[in-house]
Amino acid sequence: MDQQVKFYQTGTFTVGNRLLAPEQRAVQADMARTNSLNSGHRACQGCGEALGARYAIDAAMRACDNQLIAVNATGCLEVFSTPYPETSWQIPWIHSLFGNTAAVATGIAAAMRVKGRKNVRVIAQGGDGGTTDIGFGCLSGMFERNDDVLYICYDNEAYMNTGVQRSSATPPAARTATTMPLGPEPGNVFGQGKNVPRIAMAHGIPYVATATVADLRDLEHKVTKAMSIRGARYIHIFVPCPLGWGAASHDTIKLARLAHETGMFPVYEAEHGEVTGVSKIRRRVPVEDYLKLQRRYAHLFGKKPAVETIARIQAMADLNIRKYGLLEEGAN
Amino acid sequence: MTKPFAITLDVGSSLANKTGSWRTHRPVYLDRLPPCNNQCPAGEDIQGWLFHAESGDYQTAWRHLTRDNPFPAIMGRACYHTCEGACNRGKIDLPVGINSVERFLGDEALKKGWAFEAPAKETGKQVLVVGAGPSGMSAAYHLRRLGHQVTVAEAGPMVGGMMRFGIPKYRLPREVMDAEMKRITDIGVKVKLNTKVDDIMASMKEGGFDAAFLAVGAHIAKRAFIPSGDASHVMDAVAVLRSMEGEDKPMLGRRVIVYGGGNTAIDVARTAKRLGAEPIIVYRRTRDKMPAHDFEVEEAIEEGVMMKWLSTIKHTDGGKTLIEKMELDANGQPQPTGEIEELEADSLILALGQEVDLSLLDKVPGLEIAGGVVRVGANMMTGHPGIFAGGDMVPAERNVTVAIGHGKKAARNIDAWLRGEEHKAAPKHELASFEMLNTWYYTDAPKTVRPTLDIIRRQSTFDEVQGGLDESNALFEARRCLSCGNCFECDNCYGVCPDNSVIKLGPGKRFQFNYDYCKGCGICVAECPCGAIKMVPEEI
Amino acid sequence: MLKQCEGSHAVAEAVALCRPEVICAYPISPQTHIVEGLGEMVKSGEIKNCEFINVESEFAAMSVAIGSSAAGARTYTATASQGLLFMAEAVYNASGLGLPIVMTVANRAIGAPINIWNDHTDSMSQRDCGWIQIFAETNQEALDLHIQAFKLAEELSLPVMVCMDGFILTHAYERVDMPTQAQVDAFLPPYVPRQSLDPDDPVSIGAMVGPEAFSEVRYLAHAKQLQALELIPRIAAEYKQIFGHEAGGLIRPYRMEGADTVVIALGSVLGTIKDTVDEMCDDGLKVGVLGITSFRPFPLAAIREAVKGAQRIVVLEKSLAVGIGGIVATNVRMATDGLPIKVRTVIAGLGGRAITKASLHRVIRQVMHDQIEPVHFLDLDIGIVNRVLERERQTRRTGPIAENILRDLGGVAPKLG
Amino acid sequence: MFQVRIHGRGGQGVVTGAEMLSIAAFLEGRYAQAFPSFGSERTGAPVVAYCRLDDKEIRLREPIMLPDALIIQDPTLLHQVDVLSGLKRPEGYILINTNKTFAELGLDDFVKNMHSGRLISLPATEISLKHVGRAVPNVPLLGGFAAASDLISLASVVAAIKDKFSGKVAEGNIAAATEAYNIVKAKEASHA
Repeated sequence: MDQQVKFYQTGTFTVGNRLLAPEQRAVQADMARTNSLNSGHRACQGCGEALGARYAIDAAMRACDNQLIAVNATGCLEVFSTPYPETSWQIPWIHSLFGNTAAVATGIAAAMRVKGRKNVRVIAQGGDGGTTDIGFGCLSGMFERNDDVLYICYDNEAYMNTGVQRSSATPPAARTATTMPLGPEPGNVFGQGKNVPRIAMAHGIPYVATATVADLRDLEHKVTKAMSIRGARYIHIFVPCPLGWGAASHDTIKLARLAHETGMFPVYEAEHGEVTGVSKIRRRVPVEDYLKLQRRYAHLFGKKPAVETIARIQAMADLNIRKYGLLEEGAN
Repeated sequence: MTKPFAITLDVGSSLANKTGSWRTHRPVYLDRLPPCNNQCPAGEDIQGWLFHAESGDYQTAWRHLTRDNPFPAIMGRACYHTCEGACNRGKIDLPVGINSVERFLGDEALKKGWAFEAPAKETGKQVLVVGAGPSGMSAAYHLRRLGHQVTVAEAGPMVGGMMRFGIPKYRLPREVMDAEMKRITDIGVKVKLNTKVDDIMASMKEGGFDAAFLAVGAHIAKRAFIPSGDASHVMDAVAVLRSMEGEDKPMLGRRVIVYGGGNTAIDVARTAKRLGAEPIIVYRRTRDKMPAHDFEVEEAIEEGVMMKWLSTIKHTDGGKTLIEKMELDANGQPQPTGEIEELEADSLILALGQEVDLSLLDKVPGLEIAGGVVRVGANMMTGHPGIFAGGDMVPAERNVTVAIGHGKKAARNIDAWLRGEEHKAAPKHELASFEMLNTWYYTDAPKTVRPTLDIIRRQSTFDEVQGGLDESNALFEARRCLSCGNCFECDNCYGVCPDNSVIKLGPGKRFQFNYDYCKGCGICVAECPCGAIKMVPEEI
Repeated sequence: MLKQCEGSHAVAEAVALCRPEVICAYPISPQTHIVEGLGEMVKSGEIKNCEFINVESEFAAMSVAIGSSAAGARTYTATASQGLLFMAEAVYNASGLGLPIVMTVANRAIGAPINIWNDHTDSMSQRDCGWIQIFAETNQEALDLHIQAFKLAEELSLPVMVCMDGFILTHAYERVDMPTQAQVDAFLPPYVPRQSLDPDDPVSIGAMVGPEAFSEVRYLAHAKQLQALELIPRIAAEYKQIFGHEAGGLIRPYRMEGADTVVIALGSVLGTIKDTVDEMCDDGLKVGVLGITSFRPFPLAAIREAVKGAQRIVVLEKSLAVGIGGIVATNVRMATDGLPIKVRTVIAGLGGRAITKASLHRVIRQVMHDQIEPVHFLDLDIGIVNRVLERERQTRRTGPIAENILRDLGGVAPKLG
Repeated sequence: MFQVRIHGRGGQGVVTGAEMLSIAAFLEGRYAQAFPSFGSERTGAPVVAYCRLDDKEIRLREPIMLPDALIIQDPTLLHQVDVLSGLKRPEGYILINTNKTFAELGLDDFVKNMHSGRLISLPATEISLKHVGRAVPNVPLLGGFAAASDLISLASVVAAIKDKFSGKVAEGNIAAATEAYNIVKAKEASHA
């Protein structure tokens, strides 16, 4: 059924699908979805992180019958979701510090174990700064001990909460407040940055996956799968930031889609350190289509385009496409 | 649990924070006009009935379709489906096979014997329809469903009008046509065959009709003067095609010249081929100038019909016909070259177009007749109150679909006129152009190719050339529809809103915005696959 | 039950008797033996229903503790010195969230230069972090204070730091009276959290608080510590009832009646001071000792009451507020505000420098004769200091101070006394 | 109060020796306090440990500067560290792990007016190698101290050993302690 519908149906890639059996429909299509991150939060218009968080947590809630506790790193998500005296969370939620999210989650999981509440599951979540930089030590420790925690990184490629400074997830050439488009190599330099999903895989943990807010069904599938596994799990979700990237608020999902379809952000999953599946590119596009929509790359275009830099970025995308086999057989 | 002050908060309390106040633009749901609907001369809601077909609910689809057009089985064969040319899907892979799905629905209805509902209540008004062709019967159908008493006066011995005389069997099997006509008479439309109306005023008076719709077909072949000897064997296309309906088939001989470039010329040539002759079409212009539809020309050539472009007939007699070659001048007009060539031919068939017999209007005052057609107003009414006209009789392209459209439009106006009102057509929605869609969400699925009979069978028999779709590929075809401009409840807006400010109302009820929290980011608009949402500025 | 054992071992056993549910461990001297002991007991099953987690840093240790405590588990960890500083951010967070974590700080100096020996610089650096800080004088008291700490922490929903001198207590073998499980169970009820993370009753913990309420939140933290001033003596009294001996409380006066000079100190050095004071009293001098057990909250009223008859106070402290002098002394001055009492600060025992009776005799007598400056450094080798200062006056590139001093001292052989 | 200072090198069980002494004293109902000269000792580095014995609670926390007894587990330290500093003379005790005499060690000047019965040289390493199989002279020296000082009984030393060790190691150490004890007692008898 699923396959047939996937092949036939108008809007196969949409959130809902009236021709699917209810149990086959997306969590986000459900009228009774939990809205774990509820309305009234202070996220910017078109916030990809707000979207990614609700997608992920709602899916996790369904997967564990709402027996979920979430830990949040300092950052946009924490600040916009809990502006005193209100909170947008509908689940037990705690914010401790910027760099200790994974460890706090470990503690909660341990407490649930001693209290004999094995059905209660723990999710840790943070931005790219809280995950790939300041929280990296605790993250690695949690992985290494294979603690029963699902860690979700919402990657918007810079420190947005503090005003768009570079993080180890900021891509080359991107403008941030600390990588200005000046000098011989404008924007963030090439040859830096940290591939945390791969590092997570190197820990040999049961499950690692990447996803974007542009492919909801894929994202929900991965969260659900992660929730079905015990031990340390990591999902790295690509969430565009209209403010930090200088993009239109309505382009959030489009940008995530383009990041995947250009090859800039490979979407895959891995078990015990080995890649077990990749999301193929449906309509391959050149990186310009992606870069042009973002003012953080504006310096690459303008009067005389930085052809070489764009070519280097294209080369990175092409490498991903080769390395992960992102193209269907016979696709160009 | 007594919670520590400030550090601990009650869940979901941010609902107190109405972020809708941030908004400068608000999203609104709307229905846009799908290009197919916009294109359809019969005014069908194509996207509308495809929506039901997608879920396999064929009867609802058929009922939705027949609100506008009672002849899906005929349309699925005789319509030139310009809707498919307009279809947005054509910009992705291939247009949706609207025509074939329509035919599937039509055939399904005939197979299952689905019938129209009789009118809820009778108005007691009497309407006379002249001509039982597509336009007349369409009008009759709509008028009847509106509760009026309808009488159709048909000069010929059978219903169908030009469809029967103009469209060969191999394109429109007669049993199909008869069945769809019968469905109309079944709901109480009276048809009087062999009843020629010579004086409409008189006929109305004596029948006590409150209004009339005139839909006389163009049965009279145009003649052109061609010098010919006594032994010449010249016929006109309409006569040839009409005689196909009777017992005795026309005597054409082996070599047949067909003179003309319209669909009728093609039809008659292909008919001749099936009668065992070797037809050659002579046309004074080039192929691309031919009025006939290209796919018909293609099929004709496939079947072995020969073509002679840029040629006129100078003289014909006893098996010999003289052809003068033409050439195009600077402004593309064909000019004689004086170069003469001789063709062997047993007969010459003239297919130079047809005219309508307007004699029934002679005594009607206040009409405006020009170029062999009657001028009508936007409401299809002639200069004479209560007398409406459509189809071949009025200035418009002459084809079945246009005629059927006229019937529907006239019926609505007659109904209003009978109530002493003026029919106001609902304002047209803005067009759902391709740019308004987000087609990433649709899977790739090329159009199913309808099985075409192999060439040999086509040449020798009058079996239907175009086959139909079976249930599975009809469903497939229907599901290729992009639902341009009309919500198909894909839940995208409900899912992609970062502020949960879209309320899902449930199956069939679509969605509504919660403007208390909508910040106006516009993601729902950008990610709506079918362009059924737009942003409008907030008034401040 | 009486037994002769190492201080660390005594503390580990006491913690085990408190039925901890989550223990986070990261090695750093001189705290290590405590968590080693606990780890062994968890593995052997001696401690039931407990998660022992080997974390990757002190920062993680306190963070795991925050998580488990927030989820309603009785949580313990231990650290020292650099470790305490490394977890500092989480230390403040734990108290801010009102999580009743109990942590041993095996007091040790802070580098650079790196120094593993005892002083109070580490816990003093966290005096304003919102935790309750209590100091143990002996291994017996260290043991007792841990049992009291869990009760105190859980009644107030505040974390408690039990400070014991590194090596001097942690590594010392001496007699302790180890209570029975029954006694501890009678004293310490199961933990009922004031708030916890629970899907059955979801809350958001740790939300951002703006100017509109932050002062109130901070004041409440202060108010809780003031509540502790009443609770601590109550708990000590209850403890004596069940366990039969004195332990805890706010302050510990010794031979204070009629004393015109009072020596104030925290931790194990009180023993040496008491011996010294006994000898001085035998010589007819009017000297008393006041031990401070509860440094946070600081018992202003109790101290004021205890010293009001004295003429001078010597605050002997094992930490230095660089650029001003004493930390405890500054606090004591607040307690004696307005009283005609001279307060002198004696900085002693930094980085493990032995505090000897001889030196104490000398310095206390000097104080009694007003012969020393307000901030005095016990047994300071002023010659070395002057050499360094002189060297720096002469040349720009003097090289590292610590190494120069060692060179001046001639070798790194262990110095006795 | 009786104060013992033990000198040795990392790995020779200096600290353990002091602890066992304190346990032995505890078992005899006394108060005892054992503690190392705290440091990040490594094998081979000079190490000092202390043990105080008393009949009332011991509050004093200063290092032992005026010991009543010195136990020197490694004679080579005599030339490196000021091991003899502060020893109470003439009444103090010295136990050295050696086959040499005090004279041969060049100590006769230092010990000249001390009680000869309190100057014990003992081949502790040999004894430990013999019974334990490792060069851990701490236990034999403890046995020797028990014999020389009569502050603690051999039985208490044995009990202390059992508190610290078990199985073969315990047995070996008990044998070593006992042999050392007997050697010293024998010497005493010969002097008397």
